[in-house]
This record gives sequence, structure tokens and C-alpha cells, in this order.
Amino acid sequence: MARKTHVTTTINGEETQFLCEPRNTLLEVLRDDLDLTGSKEGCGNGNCGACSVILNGRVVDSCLVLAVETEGADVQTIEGVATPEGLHPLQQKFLEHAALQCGICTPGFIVAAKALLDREPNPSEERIRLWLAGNLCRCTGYDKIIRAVMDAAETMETA
Amino acid sequence: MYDFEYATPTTVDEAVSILAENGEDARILAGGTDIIAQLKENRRVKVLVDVKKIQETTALSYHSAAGLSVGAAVPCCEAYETEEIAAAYPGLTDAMTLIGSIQIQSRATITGNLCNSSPAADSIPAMIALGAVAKIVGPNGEREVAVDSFCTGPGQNVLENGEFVLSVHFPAPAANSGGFFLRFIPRNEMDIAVANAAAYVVLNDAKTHFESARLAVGAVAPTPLLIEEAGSLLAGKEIDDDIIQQAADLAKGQANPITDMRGTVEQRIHLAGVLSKRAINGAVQRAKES
Amino acid sequence: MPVVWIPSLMRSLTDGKEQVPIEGETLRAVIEALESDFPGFKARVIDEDRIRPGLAVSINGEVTNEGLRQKVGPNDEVHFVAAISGG
Amino acid sequence: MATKTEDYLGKTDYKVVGTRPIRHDGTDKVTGRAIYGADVRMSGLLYGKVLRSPHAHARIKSIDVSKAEQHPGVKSIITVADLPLQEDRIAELGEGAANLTHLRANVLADDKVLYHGHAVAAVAATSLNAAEEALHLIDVDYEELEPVLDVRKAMESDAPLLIENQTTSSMGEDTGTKSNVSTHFQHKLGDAEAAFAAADIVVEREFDTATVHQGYIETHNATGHWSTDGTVTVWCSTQGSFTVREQVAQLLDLSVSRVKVVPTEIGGGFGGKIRVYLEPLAAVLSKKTGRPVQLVMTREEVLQATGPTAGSYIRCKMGAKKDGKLVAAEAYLAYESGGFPGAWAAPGSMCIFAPYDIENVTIDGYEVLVNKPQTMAYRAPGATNAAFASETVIDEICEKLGTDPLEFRLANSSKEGTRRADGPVFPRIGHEECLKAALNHPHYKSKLEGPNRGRGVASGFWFNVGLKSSAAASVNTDGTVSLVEGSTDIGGTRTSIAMQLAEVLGIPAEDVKPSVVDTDSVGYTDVTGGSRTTFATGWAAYEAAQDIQRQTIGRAAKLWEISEEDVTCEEGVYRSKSDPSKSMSFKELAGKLDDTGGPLVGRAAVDPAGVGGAFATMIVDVEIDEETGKIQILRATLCQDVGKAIHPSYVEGQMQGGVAQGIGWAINEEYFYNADGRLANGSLLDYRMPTALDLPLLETEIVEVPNPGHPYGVRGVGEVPIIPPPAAVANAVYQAIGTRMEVLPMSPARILEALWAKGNGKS
Repeated sequence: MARKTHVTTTINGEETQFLCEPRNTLLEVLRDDLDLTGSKEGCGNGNCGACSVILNGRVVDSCLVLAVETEGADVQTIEGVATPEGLHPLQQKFLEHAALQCGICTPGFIVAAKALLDREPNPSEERIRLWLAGNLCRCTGYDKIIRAVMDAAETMETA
Repeated sequence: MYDFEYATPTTVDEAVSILAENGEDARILAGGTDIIAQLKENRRVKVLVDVKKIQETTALSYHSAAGLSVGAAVPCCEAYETEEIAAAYPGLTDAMTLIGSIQIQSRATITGNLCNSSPAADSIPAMIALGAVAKIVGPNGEREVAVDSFCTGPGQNVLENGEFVLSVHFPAPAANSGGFFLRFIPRNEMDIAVANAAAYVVLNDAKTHFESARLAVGAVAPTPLLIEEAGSLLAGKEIDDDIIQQAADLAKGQANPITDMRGTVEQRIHLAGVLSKRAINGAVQRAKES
Repeated sequence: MPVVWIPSLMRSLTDGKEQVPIEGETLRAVIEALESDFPGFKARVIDEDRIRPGLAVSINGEVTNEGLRQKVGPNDEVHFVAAISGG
Repeated sequence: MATKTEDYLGKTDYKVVGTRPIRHDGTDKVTGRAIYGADVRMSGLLYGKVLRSPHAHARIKSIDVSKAEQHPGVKSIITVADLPLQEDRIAELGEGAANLTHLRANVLADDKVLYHGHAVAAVAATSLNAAEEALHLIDVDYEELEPVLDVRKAMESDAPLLIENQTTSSMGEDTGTKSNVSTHFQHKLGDAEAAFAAADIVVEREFDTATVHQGYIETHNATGHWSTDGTVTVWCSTQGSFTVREQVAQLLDLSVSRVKVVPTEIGGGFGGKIRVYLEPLAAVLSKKTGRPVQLVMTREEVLQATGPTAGSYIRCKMGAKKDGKLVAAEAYLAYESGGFPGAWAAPGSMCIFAPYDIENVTIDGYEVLVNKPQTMAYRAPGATNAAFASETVIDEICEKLGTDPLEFRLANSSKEGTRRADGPVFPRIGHEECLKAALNHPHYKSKLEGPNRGRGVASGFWFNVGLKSSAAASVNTDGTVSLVEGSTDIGGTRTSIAMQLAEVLGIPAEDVKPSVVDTDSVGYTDVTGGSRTTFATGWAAYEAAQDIQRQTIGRAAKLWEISEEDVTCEEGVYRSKSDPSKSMSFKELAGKLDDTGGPLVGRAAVDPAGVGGAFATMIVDVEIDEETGKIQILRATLCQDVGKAIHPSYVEGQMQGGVAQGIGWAINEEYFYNADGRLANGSLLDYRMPTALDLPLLETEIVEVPNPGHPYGVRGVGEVPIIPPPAAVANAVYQAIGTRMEVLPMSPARILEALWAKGNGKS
């Protein structure tokens, strides 16, 4: 049995410690050790975006990050997007626009879209499509997702 | 995934000695977007050397006179989000904004793209066109290798045992210059290039003639190619469609691709011409606007 | 009298007849009657006292879920069609 | 009092139906709380992995697991010998019929592997990595055989046989000849030969379509626990918990009551999550280890070894008179069924000419074994391939006649009373209405200008199905209703089902609390597939509501001490006919249940007839890069007859999703096999599904021709939208570059070749 490394990181604002093998990805640790199963594995090699998390302010595919790399890092997952006060505007708009069908890609889309709106509060449709091109959705044809993100951006701007 | 060890050297020497000791069994981890995917495909590695703790790898510097230096662990997004860099090296930015998704660009590095040495790598032709040089460190100290002679075959390069690329350097852009990179993929994002091309041109002050030009193409040969003859052809010539087409035809002539699921020999040769023409035109346009 | 439309690949049994009017108040009775007129018919559509898996019977365009017990009216059209499920 | 179907059908003042409430499971899904199959966690869980064949076609000479068994962490390894032998018989498995020996041999290969990725053995270990390492230690001795990957080659008499005793069955008759062709069927209407002879214009073309995958983002998974009491529980993402129960029970020789299937949330299916792959393995590995076992496929495994849809070869010939009347049609459809029989040529052949009233038709369909994974349904299975052929041929006839392609379709459209080629006569259908909607759509009326641009149209038909559903609803004292149902919710059906119950009871959709429950907790319910869920399970909910309403009327009568006949109920308000002062809402009545007889439960189980077939017509604009051959979709509009849209947002979503998949199928998606039969593109990088950047906003025009067979007129919406896109895109490509595309996908390489063939584009 491979020896494990002790890692201290901040996940959704809370200092978190875990043990992992070097070969464990961040996604595996989130899901299997920390019970944060909101991040999904759709492909395992960075081609679908379902496992998107924000690592030190940047959206990444957590399936392509080793957990040992996150020592001292700041990680935000889908579980940290809503607050006790309520849903994030993106989450609210996804619901209002019916921007999800099966919902498996939804956490990844919301995390990736949040990373965009955190940086660029008022992106164009084209910009949103480009930014979200790394997140595959097979149910919606993206139409309602794009509309939801645009609407969320607008809501956040006026708020 | 097979088990492996994880090392986080904090100095170049430390990294070099781990690499030298383990030979082929050691691989570098920077952005991880290639190596982790390969490990998942059961590639065996004894030790993964995370170079991100080595200060030099995370350095990113740009001076209008000295040019650009990109550390081996600098992710694409960090480079292209630096406005002066994006403005000075639009051709490189084209490539860096096309590698994978935003998620990939948050991690992937141009050094990693270079060292993975895929014939279809997106940033390599862009680097070649810009005359980039890789700074290699190893047991025998430092050496510099031009990116255009770095790759030696699919997945193969000039790195010797114990060596790794510490950073990539780009000369300062000349006055009246412009760079451009593009690729052809069946989708609009998230794809491996069927073919790609990059051009860097320097125009005369009147912006009517080429002073010099560098054209590079990818995915049409075992390694990305610098089309030197295209540069020689264009230098001193007046800018017109005909001469650009001739330069593009030179790229076609040098293309020596394979047929695989991503493209056929014929398609790739054809695209080498189409993309070269578009790259040169794009670079000229940018040079004119500069 | 109900009319049974004979699947084209079974018309060799019915001397090429495409439609056969035949007496019967249930699907079972209709098939038995066809069997007596055209020996071998029954075995092609019935398996262990059920409509063959993969096959469905449509009465006036409506696929029956009552199997051989399905009532057949005097003006009904009976078709043997492929059972469709879908994705 | 509204209790009869007629009272609801065609109403224009529904209170709930046709509105857009937020889905009940929405918050869980946008916050990451929803539990999908791979999210199931339990104590003592072991991790399983499957060893898969590296060969497309080989005989297994031996399997040696002894080294792997010694690997640290490994708890059990199974092969096909651990699955009970099955007799060679066809069993109804709750979703179509299947041959049990084939099902068993697909779950774990028997004496042969029939495709690259075919499961050979399965391991359970204490960690995923240990299980994976053990796979490398299993020694399988294969004798490689020649693979056959092309449907036409597989049909040749000297082709290598996949299943050596396979013969061809034709409508219950066996040819007795050994062949890879498992099934041949035929539909004949009128005299096509004579009609072609009399036709003024005849167009015939041949088409090939590649194998494509449903591409759901969630990979297959199963968690099994075999309890010491002899019962088995399986948690999994499935379109049909009851069919999984049936399949697991049959494969493991158990009575169905010993198997409980707990459907988790499901991350997409589109027809691909109906057959079992991992579920029996999880159960058997759990039996052997005494611990729960979870297996989750990688993406590569999904692409290699689950059920993509059939690649096909189709010949299609159609004839028309100068006056624009279609008079004859003929089709030959050969569909790949993969390594085991059972493909989708049957529905393909029943759909190919269904949108049109043609009196003389001959259709021959063949299902053919090839060394690819056993095909599975994919959204209107078989129909998309078929429509690509027929709708392209029709476009060419329109061109030859100089007729507008929508007007031509309208003039020849099937309508109520039209006889289908497979015999039956259409009831009320809405193809004409779809075509009219397309003709009047701003998209069709807009001008498309610019070089290398083209506009194409196409129609599609899909049957939809009914099948069985159950629902139970209990009234809570706060006036809400808890609804349990068995249809796994892939696209918001909890809500569309709950709305149908709410409409009857006159309560808001939000006051219904729908839950999808396990196979022990609700009556039998067929799969979420066949566009049936909102139709049939919605119907069950409607009936359960009627059951509640019959009882609430009784309760009101009791409360007011009047006769039931004196009570009316309209939109959730109960009144006494004789005493207008007596009135109360459903909510008020719910608060008084305790005083009037205690708990109140409504229930229903249905197996409805009255399925309404669905049509859709698409308009698409494309632009082609003449130098690269790449198609850009500029604008896409789908006009679809949905019967009645219960929740329009999710109806639009189905339409858009189907169109997106159809566009992917049209332009990029395909399985690439090497000459030796190995899948070369088992990843989402090289299996190119559309990204957000590949599609425009997708316009939808909901056409509502209520289905007289359903209380609210629902037809079902999920499947038909995937049918028109490939043909519509092909027709648009023709307008753009003047070449008829006969191969799917119309990848840049193929378009480029077409351009070169015309002498264009090659620099």
C-alpha cells in the first residue's frame, strides 16, 4: 500500500486536512475522502468540465490536478457556491431558465460560469460560449445555459 | 493509475539530481494537463517531479527591450492575461488561448506543451515563428536550444537525461511586426489540431513590404516545422496575395503528414497551405495595425 | 368481419393475399382461424401462447396490451407490427 | 366535476399545465447535493473494475486470475463462470425482449469476445487503484479472429461469423443459413415497382452513417449489496429501475422480489442506460465478498463497451409525378447491431417514409452483427439514419420539380387517415401543422445571403410509446401532496408529472412533492424512454389525482353532512350545490382529514393506449468554409408537434437537446475503428460532441395538436427532435456548395473531398 501524504488546504473557506497518495487526483479526494460529491467525473481527462473547481482563483478540471499539489491552496467547489442565505444568482437563474435537464454537468457549468463572472461581470454571449466550451452538456444544446448565465450577469450587475 | 512518488524540489539543482538519478522513470509535473492524463492511461512513472516550487519556473517577465521570459510553470492564462504580453505577442496569445479549455489554460504551460513534443502542439509553431529559445538546465549546467530545433519526433525532443526546460524566451517584437497563429479543428474549441500554422512578419516603415518573416506549421510532419524558405521568399517582397500564396505553397511542399482519425494526408497538406496563407495574412494585418 | 393485414414476409402462407377477412372475436380466435386456413401462420406470430417477443399487434392503429385476449370487433383492422420501445 | 378525460383535453385555461414552475429537484442539482449513481457512499464499500478485451474478435482460450487474486487489496475476481448459465431464450425484460444467453455474454464474455472493450472479468478490491492494478495481472489467452466492422461486408456469405450458430429470422421464420444477418423484415404497401415505372421523377441514392454514441456526461455505474438474507440491492443510474430489476433477476436466477433497485439521479441516458452492464457484476462481486461493491465506468469504457446506436447502410429511392405527388418509395436498410443481435432497423424502416402519404412502398430492413459494441437505443432509435436518407432524396425531388421543399412536404404530408407503410392508419397527427409553422416562421421568411451559405429543411417522425406506469400520492394535512413515482427523472419529469396531478386537484405545482422511489416502493413502471414519461407516468399521476378527488369529495360531503352528489369540485374549490355558503379549498379540506376518516391516498397504475405519434420539421442555415470544409451552423429552428406542452421550458429543452445531438451526429460525431477493430477515439476529445461554441441559440416553435389519446393531449417530446437535423444540414450543405452528402458525419474532411470532387477549393 502506497504511503500517504498529509495535505492542508482551504476548501470552500475552511481549512481542511487530508491524507492522499500522490496518484490521487483532487477530484478523487474531494469525492471519496471529503464527501464533496458535487464535482462530477465525466471523462477523467479534462475534456468535459464536469469536475470544474476554482483553484487559487482559477477554474480548473479537478481530475487533472493531483491532490498533493493543493498543499496551501484555496479550493472552491460547487458546494461552496450557495450560502446559508440562499442560492448564488447563477444557481437561481439556472433554475428559472430550466438550464439543466439531467443536471450532471450543472455543478461544473456553475463553477466555471462563476469563475467567469468573478472576473468579467458583463461578458458577451460569444465570450460566455468560449469560456464554457470546456464544459460539455449533452442535454440542453446550451441555449438555456447561455441565457441563464447572461441573465445572472445582468442581475448581478444591477444588484 | 500506477503508483508513483511525488517530489517537490525547491532548487534547480535538486530537480536535476532527481531527474538524473531516475532517468526515464522521472517526469516533470508543471501544469499536469498532459502528464496526469497520460498517467491515467497507465503510463508508468517512478517519480513525478513537481517543479512549481522552484522559483525560476514561476517567473514571468516582459521588457520591451529584452523580450519575454516565461517560466516553465507559468500557466497560459497568466501569460495571456498580462496585457502587455498579450499586446506584444498576439501570435503567442492566439495559441495560448486555444490550448484546451479555460480550465486547461489555467494549468497548462507552454513549456509543457513544448516538452510533450506532440506534432500537433498548438503553442510550438507560435513559439517557432517568434524565434523563441528554450533554456534547458541539467547536470552539465545550462544550455539554450531554439524551439524550432527542440522537437525531434513525435513525443521526442533534445532533452538529455537529467535535463528539463526552465523557461522559454522570446525576443522583443520588432517595430512594424505582427504575429498570428491559427489551427484547423473540426469543432470550434476543445480539439487537437488537424493542422496549424503561425507567422511572424516584420514590415518596412511604409508597411508595404516584408522585411522578414517566419512561418511555422504543425501537425503536418513528425515535428512542428519552421518553413525557412517561406521567410527567405517573403523578405524584401511587396505584400501581395500572390507572394503570400507562394510562401504558403512552400509550407505545403514541406508538409509530410500521416493519415489518422484526425485527418488525412491530403487534407493536412491542403490545410498547411490554407492555414499558412491565413497566418501570414493575419500577421500582416496585425503588423499594419501596430 | 375483422380484416387481418398479412405481413409481406408471411404472404407466402396466404397465397400472396395481403388482407384476409376472418371471423373471430378475440385475437386468439382470429389467429386460430388463420391457422386453420393457412397452416403455419400461428407459429410465426405466437410463442408459448403469447405474441412473439419483438412483435406487437395493432388493432385499428392502437397497439394492444391485452395480448391474445384482445377483443376484435367486426370492423377492425389487425396488423402485426414490430414492438417499439425507443430511447 | 371534472373527472373525465374530455373535461381536460384541449382546455385553454389550465392553471398549472402549460406554466413554467421551477423544478422540484432543482436546488439539489444546482448545489451539487443531488446523489447520482457514483455518489453513493456506504460503509465497507469495495471498488470494482472490469477487465476488457483488447481485441475486436477473439476466442478466449483461458483466463488465469491467480496472480491477480494475490494482489494486495483484491477481494474477489469473477468471470462468466460466476453467472448462472442461461437457456437460449428470448425474455421480456421490461423494455423490449432480449436473448438471455446474449445478455449474459455481453455482461461477461463467454467463449468469445465480440468487440474491443468487451467485458472479460471483474475485480473487487479495497481501492480503485488496487482493482485497476489487479486487472493488469489477469492473464487471458486469446486466439485472435478476423474482425468484421462494416455492415455490408458482414452481410457477405463468406464474412467471418460472430455468433457461429446465428441464422436469419424473417417474421418468425428461420432461414437456417448461418449468417451475421439476424433479422430481415419487410413492409409492402401497394405496388412500388409499377408506381416507379409511372413516375416522372425518380431519385435514388445510397447512404452510410457512422456509429455514434448517446454521449451522456455521466458514465455508467452500479453499486450492489447482496445481503446475507439473500436479497440484493442495486443502486444505479438507469432509465428504468424495473428493467434493471428484471435483467438482474433473470441473469442471476433470482425471483424479482429478491432484487431491489434504487434508482439514483441519472446523468443522461438518451436510450443508452437501459441494458445492464455493471449491475449484475456489482451484485455477484458483493455476494462473493459480503460487502457492497461499486463499479463506475471510465469514459473510454462507456464509448468502447456500452451501447452506441447503429451505423448503417441505406438505399433509398422515391418517385414523384410532375404535379408534385409522391407516388412510390423503396428503401433497403442495413443496420449494424454490434456484437449481439437486436438493432434498430425495425423502427427505422417504420419511420423512414411515415411523414408522407405514399401509396406504393416497399421497405426491406436487415439487422447485422459486426464487431462493435451491442447497439442500444438512441433517441428515436433508427429513425435519424433513415430520415437522413429519405429527406435528402425528397430534397432532390423538390429541386428537380422546382418546388419549395416545405410546400412539397405539405402537399404530400401524412395526416389523419393516412396508411403507414407498415400497415396501420394514422390517427390525428400534426405533421402538416409543423410544416405550416415552419413555412410561417421568421427564420424561413428571412433571407440568407452570402457565399457558401445554404438553408435546408427536413422532417422527422417518431412513434412515441405508452407502456406501464404507476403512481401513488398521499395528501398531507398542510394541503400539499406527496407523489411517489417510478420514472427516473432525466430532464425535469418529476415536475411535468407533478403538474398533471396538481392540475386536477387545483393546487400549485409547488404543492406537490414528487419523489422517484425504488422498485419496492412504487408499482411497476417502465423506462424513462420512448418519449413516454410525461405521457404515461403523467397519466398515472392524473389518475392518482382523480382517485384523490373522488375521496376528497366524499370527505367534503362527510364534513358538511351532505350527500356526495351535492358536492362539486372545480379547480380545487369544493362547494355544495345546494348551499352556496358551503365552500372550501383543497388545502382547508386537507387540514380536516383527521376528522373525516384519516389519511388519504390516491393511486393509479396505467398501461395506456392512445399514444400520439410526433413530427418535427427543422430549418437550418449553414455556412461552409470553402477552404477547410468546415460547416458552421448559423441558425437552427425546430417546429415540433408536442400535443400539449405540460412544462414548456422543458419541452423546449428536449427540442434543443435533440437538435444539438442531431447536429453533432450530422457534422462530427463518429466512432473511428482501426483496421484491427480497436476503437481509436474513446475520449471526449476525439469523440467530438458539440461544445457551446459550436451551436447558435436554438429556436423552438412548439406546435400543439392535442393528442386525443391523453387527458391533456400530451404526445411525448423527447425523441423526434434528433431526427431532422442530419438531413436538414445535408440539404443546407447542398444549397451552399451544390453537393449531396451521402455519408454521416459530414466532417470537414468529407466536405473538403466533396469540394475537391467538384474542382473547388483545392489550392
